[in-house]
Amino acid sequence: MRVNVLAFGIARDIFGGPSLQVEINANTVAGLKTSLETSYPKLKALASYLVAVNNEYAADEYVLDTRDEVAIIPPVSGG
Amino acid sequence: MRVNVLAFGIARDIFGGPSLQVEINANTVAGLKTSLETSYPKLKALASYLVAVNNEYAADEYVLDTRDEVAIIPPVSGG
Amino acid sequence: MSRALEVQACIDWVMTPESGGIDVFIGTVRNATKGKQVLRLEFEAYEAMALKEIEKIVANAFEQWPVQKLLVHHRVGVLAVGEIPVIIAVSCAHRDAAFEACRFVIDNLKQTVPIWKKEVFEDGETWVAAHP
Amino acid sequence: MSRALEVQACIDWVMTPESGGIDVFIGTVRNATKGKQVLRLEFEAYEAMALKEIEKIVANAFEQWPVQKLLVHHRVGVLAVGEIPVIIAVSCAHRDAAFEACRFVIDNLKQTVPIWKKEVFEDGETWVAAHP
Repeated sequence: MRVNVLAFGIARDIFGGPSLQVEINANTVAGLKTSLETSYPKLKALASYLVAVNNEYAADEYVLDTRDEVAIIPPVSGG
Repeated sequence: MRVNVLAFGIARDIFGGPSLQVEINANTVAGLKTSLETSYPKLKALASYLVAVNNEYAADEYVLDTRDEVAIIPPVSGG
Repeated sequence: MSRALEVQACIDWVMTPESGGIDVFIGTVRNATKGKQVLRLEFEAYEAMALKEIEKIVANAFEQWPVQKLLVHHRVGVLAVGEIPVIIAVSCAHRDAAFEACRFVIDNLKQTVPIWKKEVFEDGETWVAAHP
Repeated sequence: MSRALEVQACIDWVMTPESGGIDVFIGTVRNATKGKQVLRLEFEAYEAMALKEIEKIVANAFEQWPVQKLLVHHRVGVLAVGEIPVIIAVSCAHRDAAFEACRFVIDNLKQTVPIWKKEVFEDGETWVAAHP
């Protein structure tokens, strides 16, 4: 499955742009993370990162749909 | 000994003015309180009250001098 | 002590280039106490002693937390509903200290500073906290 | 989200006739981090999600404390030293709830709201909190 991923903060720097298309094997958040970490090993050096689906934080088991809005959320630092 | 006493808040209402002259038997804060409570029993109905001498709270044992600035401090309620 | 308190001016005064967090407490005159309508408040202070007690509290706050600047203003006289009797503003490098120091100052001010508040109702008036 | 934040306007907005205490937290851009001079900060947000997360925190605060009004403003974009990225203002009948709710909101905002801050130094830049 092909997923469009939005990227913010340091994730945007790592991916080299504000969004990217990712080909994933397992159609879950965990599957997306595995694909991304293979292509972008710098992701693993982050303190942590989360995945948001349709503006909500999503757990590893979450099953992705091609129409979902998916975003990579590196450690937040607002305020 | 004769002491001049400043009064604030409800103490001013109880004494009927912003200051008064009190004749005391024992020249301590405790002695002053005894004299005042005898003349103005409403003082005893207060939640509490303190005596300040020269702008500092003073304990019952504090020995008064005729030149001291003495004030009756009913329960404070600033803020 | 008795002109209107300008919040913005207080914040400008405490802010420094080293500040990361500012906490501001603003006391306002409420329109009711225990369900009874308040028309106005009348504040009275033993001014010389009040200033001394406030200075002690401020010194104590500077000892306990890494405070950069700290400001306390308290009005006296007649205040209407919505007016501001007290402002406390605290700047620190980090927010925890700012919150804690600000709360410390207002909590202690209400306990030890010789200032008195009279609530005026339609049918009478009460010195707050005077009686048990 | 990106015009200058007016503290006075925020306070006016939260103040009600029932308010007795207002707590305001103001985040400001510090001139240094760990002894290193900061030239400016750049804030970025995943706006739609950030607004949703802020709304959750605010709803949570209203559930936990008797809050009258609560306001959160956060800027994005480039901010210079001394500018205000965030203001939180909370009005309550009594001060304890105002302090606690205000601190709850800023603490949670910093943990869950998708906003990111880049510190720009003379010799480089860092996304805050990105690396362990």
